[in-house]
Amino acid sequence: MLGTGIIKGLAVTAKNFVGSFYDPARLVTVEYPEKQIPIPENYRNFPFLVHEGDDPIATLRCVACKICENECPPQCIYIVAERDEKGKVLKKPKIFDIDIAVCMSCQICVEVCPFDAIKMDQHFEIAAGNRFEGLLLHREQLAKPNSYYQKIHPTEAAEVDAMLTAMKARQAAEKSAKAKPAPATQTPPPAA
Amino acid sequence: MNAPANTNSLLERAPVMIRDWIIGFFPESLRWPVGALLAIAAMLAVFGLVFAFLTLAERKLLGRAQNRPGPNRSGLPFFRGTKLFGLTQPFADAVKMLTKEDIVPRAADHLLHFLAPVLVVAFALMTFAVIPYGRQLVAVDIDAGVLYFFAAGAATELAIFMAGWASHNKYSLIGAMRALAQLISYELPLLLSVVPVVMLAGTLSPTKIVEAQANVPGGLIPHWHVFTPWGAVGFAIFMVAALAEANRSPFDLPEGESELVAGHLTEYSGFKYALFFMAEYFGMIGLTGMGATLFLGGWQAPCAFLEFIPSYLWFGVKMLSLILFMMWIRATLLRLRIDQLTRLAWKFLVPLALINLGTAAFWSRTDSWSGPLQFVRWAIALALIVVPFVVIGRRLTAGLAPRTYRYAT
Amino acid sequence: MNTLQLCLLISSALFCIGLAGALSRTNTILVLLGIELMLNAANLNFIAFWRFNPAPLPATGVIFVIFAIAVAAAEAAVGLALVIAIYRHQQNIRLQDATRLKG
Amino acid sequence: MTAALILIALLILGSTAVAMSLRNLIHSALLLVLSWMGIAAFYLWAGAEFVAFAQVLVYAGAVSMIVLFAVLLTRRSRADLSIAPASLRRAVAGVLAGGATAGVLTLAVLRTNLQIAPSAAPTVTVQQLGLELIGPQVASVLVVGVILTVALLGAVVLAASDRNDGKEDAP
Amino acid sequence: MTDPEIASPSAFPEPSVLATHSAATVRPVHDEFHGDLLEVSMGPQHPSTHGVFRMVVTLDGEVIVKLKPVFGYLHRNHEKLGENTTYLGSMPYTDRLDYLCSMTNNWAYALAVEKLAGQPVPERAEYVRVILAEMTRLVNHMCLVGFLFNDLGTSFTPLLYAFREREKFIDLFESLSGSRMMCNFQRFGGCRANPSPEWLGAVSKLVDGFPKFLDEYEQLLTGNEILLARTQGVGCLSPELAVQAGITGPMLRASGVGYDIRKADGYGIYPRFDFRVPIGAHGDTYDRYMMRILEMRESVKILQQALRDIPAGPVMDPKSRLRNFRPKPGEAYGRIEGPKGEIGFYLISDGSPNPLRYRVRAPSFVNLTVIEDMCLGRTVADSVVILGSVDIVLGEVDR
Repeated sequence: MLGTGIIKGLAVTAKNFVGSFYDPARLVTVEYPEKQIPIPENYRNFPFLVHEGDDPIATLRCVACKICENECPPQCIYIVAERDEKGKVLKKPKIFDIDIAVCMSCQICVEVCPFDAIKMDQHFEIAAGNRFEGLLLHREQLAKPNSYYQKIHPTEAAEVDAMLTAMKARQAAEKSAKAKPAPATQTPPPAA
Repeated sequence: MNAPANTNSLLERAPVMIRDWIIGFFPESLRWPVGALLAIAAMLAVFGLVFAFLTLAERKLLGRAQNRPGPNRSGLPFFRGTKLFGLTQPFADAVKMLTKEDIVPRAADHLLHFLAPVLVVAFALMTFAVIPYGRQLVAVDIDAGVLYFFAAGAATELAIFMAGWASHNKYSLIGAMRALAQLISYELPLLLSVVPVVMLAGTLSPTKIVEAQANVPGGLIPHWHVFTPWGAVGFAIFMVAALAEANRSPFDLPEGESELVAGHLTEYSGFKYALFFMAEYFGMIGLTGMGATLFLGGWQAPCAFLEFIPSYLWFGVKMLSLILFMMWIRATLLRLRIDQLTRLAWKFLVPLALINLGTAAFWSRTDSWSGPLQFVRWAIALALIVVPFVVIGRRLTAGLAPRTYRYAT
Repeated sequence: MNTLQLCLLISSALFCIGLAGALSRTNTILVLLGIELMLNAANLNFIAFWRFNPAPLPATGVIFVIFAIAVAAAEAAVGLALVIAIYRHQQNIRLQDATRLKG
Repeated sequence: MTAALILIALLILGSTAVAMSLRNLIHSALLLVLSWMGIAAFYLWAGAEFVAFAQVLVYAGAVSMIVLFAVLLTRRSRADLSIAPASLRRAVAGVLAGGATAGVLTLAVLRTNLQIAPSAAPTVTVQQLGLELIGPQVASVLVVGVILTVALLGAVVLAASDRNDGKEDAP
Repeated sequence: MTDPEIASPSAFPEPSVLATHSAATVRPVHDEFHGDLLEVSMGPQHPSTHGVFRMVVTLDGEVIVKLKPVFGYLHRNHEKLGENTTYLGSMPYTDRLDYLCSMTNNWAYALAVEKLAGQPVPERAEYVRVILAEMTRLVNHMCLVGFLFNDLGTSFTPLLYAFREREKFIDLFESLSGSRMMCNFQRFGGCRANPSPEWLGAVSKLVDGFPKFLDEYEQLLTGNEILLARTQGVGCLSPELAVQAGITGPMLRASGVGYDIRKADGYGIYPRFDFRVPIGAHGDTYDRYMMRILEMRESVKILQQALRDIPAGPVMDPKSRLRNFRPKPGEAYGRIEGPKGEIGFYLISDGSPNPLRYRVRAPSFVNLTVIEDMCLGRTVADSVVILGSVDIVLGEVDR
């Protein structure tokens, strides 16, 4: 009969209206700045650089190999390696800029990095007043300690740390096994 | 009217007493205009506030029906962090609307573009004059009040047309054309649904119609028109037509957002837009107020022992519940198409209203039937309602049905 | 000059404006509106005479006007339908172009 | 009392005269609505409130809508709406005819000795009207009903768009 | 069944209005504000063109006599970008084609590259892909149905109910892939992350509760008389035209052609699952709406089977490589049944790290081509609804 469909629909909205007062499954919204939905561990938004020690710039894991710069699809990474006085390339970045206005959070830089030096951050309240300088992050802003990484991605960080310590132990073992003859040749770490 | 003793309680008389007190300060010759101005001022203040909080109520209700809290963040100026459940939202909206830039398209008809929002509010406000809000609260008690109401209501569409035409925008123009078609279609069922009430009450005066619905001493069911078979149908038709007259969902075609951007409102911004918005709510208030007056007993309390509550509160409760029902409908239903809208009016509501006229005639002729004949009376009246509803409804929805589907496996 | 005469003058003025409009304009819609105005002027007379009748009859004038309004509404509806028919036929609504009864 | 009448008269005559001389059809139509409202005000002034509301309902509510619809449906471009009199001769002739009629009518009105009643308007309630319509005037009510129905049907038949018709007539 | 079965043409009455509005009777358009025909440019800024799409409609009253779709406002050079980045670098860009269903886009692209490179995929990864694809189908269809109702004039209520449920799926995408919509999850030879048992359990719980939500959702409006009046018989698409125009997906099936790539190609591990493909009989908007609803119910079945049968193991082929990925010269076309239709990627490799030719067959774009045929003779209000029922995402149309 005409009207039954309409009445059924009205019943559903009434049910939802009442339900939104007591049923958390129905009232799912959260008032954002006061409350926040917990961020899942895998959440990613923009990359940051992991450093090991107290001095953020000196202890960066990054060796300025430029793999991420090459692989980055939107090409938002810009790296210049440090050089010593003689012009020899050092294994650390002098400039490491990420334009997060361009970055599309694809995580490819993280996946291709052989040194586990770049990881995805979870800090998303990064609105800036200036879209050029404000969103162009330099290595000072990008550098974050390993403890921070362990905090935001605990599972992943544990795996990475285990792998890195294993690798270091292996390197040390190889070094001692090879004995003194030649100064230790840098063994390239295995690809991730 | 059989007035029980407690009808003249202090609260009941309060508005009139305040008016008389203020008028008392003026010389005799000025009392009439001052009284009229007071009535106008009171109405503007009360309905202005009602409008403000209805917008909030609508947003809250829609929000809750859509599983979200609705506006709840606006607090007080200078008190950061106060929230007050968003109760100050209407005032924040008002400030926003007043300070927004008023944009008039260069090609627009400037005079009409300006006049349209003014007129639409004016006509909507004019309808308030004849609605009896309480036992003694009616601004103008005229003999042909119901007719006046519909005359003033009909004129609002003219203003909507002006808005659509003056904007020099194709969406606006289509919206205006739709508004006209909608008005012409729905004026008829609206009036026809009222005719039985006028017929049986024997008057066009809203106050007298309310008095005709006064409680019968000892009666259990309120003696309202809606509790008679013809009254129920008339009320249903009235509400559907009122939705169309007020341009509310599912009949919001003139401003049909998904098709016409905003219809006749497309080129309006700032305060002019706010005036249109206000007129829409005033239209709702007026139509539901008239609906309550005609069918729900106006300011009458449902039973005698509840009459200690002032009559204007009863009226407010009835009107608000009708408005909330309109909002509930808006939260649920989707929009009709223009041809379906007119078809619904001409092929469904008008025939039903005409048949309802016959039902009302039958009901009034058989007023003396009692005892077992009372059941016969109800049975015949219900048959007169249900059979046409089913038959015409089936014709209206011919060919429309949920379908079953086959599967390729 | 008494009030009744004033009313009659108003109505005759309205009638003549309507007449002048109907005669001078070529737009069919305006011509129709002029005729509507003349009808309205007649209604004004009815009400004026009813109002100032020395021996008032209860409702004659009013009833006459009600009928006149009903007929005027019918006239407007048919007239404007004719306008649309003319437009459909000759793609404009100039009165002097509507010279043929058929075709 | 008379002052109110003069105001109403100014409203009616002014809006009508301007409406009839305007070039923009939409403005004309809207001004005529104003004039009709003025006529309703006149009815109110004369104490015939039922007629006044009926006037507003029928003219401002219905006739104006039909007029506006007709205007919108019968134009090709926005420029079509500015309509000038066909020729100066025609305009002058029309105004002359109107003026002459006005003169004759004015003379007639002023020369006639019209008796008027005391100032109070005759009271007529809606109920009286209804009884009158159903009683003595029932035949006329029926006739008007038939006229309205026929007019409605006629209007529908006239205005109903026949698509095939359009195809045959297409040049 | 692998062959498209075409229903008898007699079941599809030609809309009579369409006949009367054939080109012969269309009157000429005079000027910008002509009396007879009104030309309205709906879009690119319009509430219901689903993005920056524009329809130039010519109206006779409210009836459409001509409709010209105009698009390209969101063109981002996707295909040329694909030819200038590495194979892997294109993967995040495919997220942004149809931004509601990045998982299926990823899969289609990964499938094409895997075909090109002969890369095998582990069993568990196939299951994960099916689970994610069907979840994406649910997400997409919920969005579509919600937006369709909005186009029909509801005040956001059905849309927000749909979004409430969709949000739960998107949260799961986020906890697996790190992003709610731009998942960038598939890799050549598997998936990026191995879903934990807890994650699979959460999916399972959500999927089991989904039919209940669908029931309530259908109760809200499916039987509504206004919906029936607004959608039944509106925007009919005949199966002949649908096949000729290359329409795919639910839109094609609504027209009565039972063609589904999951059945026709049997890509991935779809042949292992027991599911049915619903077929419409009228090809109108209501059928297109119901196709989505019924497909959601079938997707739930697939999901339940996949979640029951998923084996343990790695999700990435150990021999696959991320860097220096150079497939041998050749060409490949990978296609899957996306929620909107056949989403396909055509690649030509010349042995370099970048594809020589990269081409997307976007279902939204192809399905949009018949919009004028469906809208002619209908009203403006219908055109909006028909457009909504086609289910387009402008990111994919304009690429």
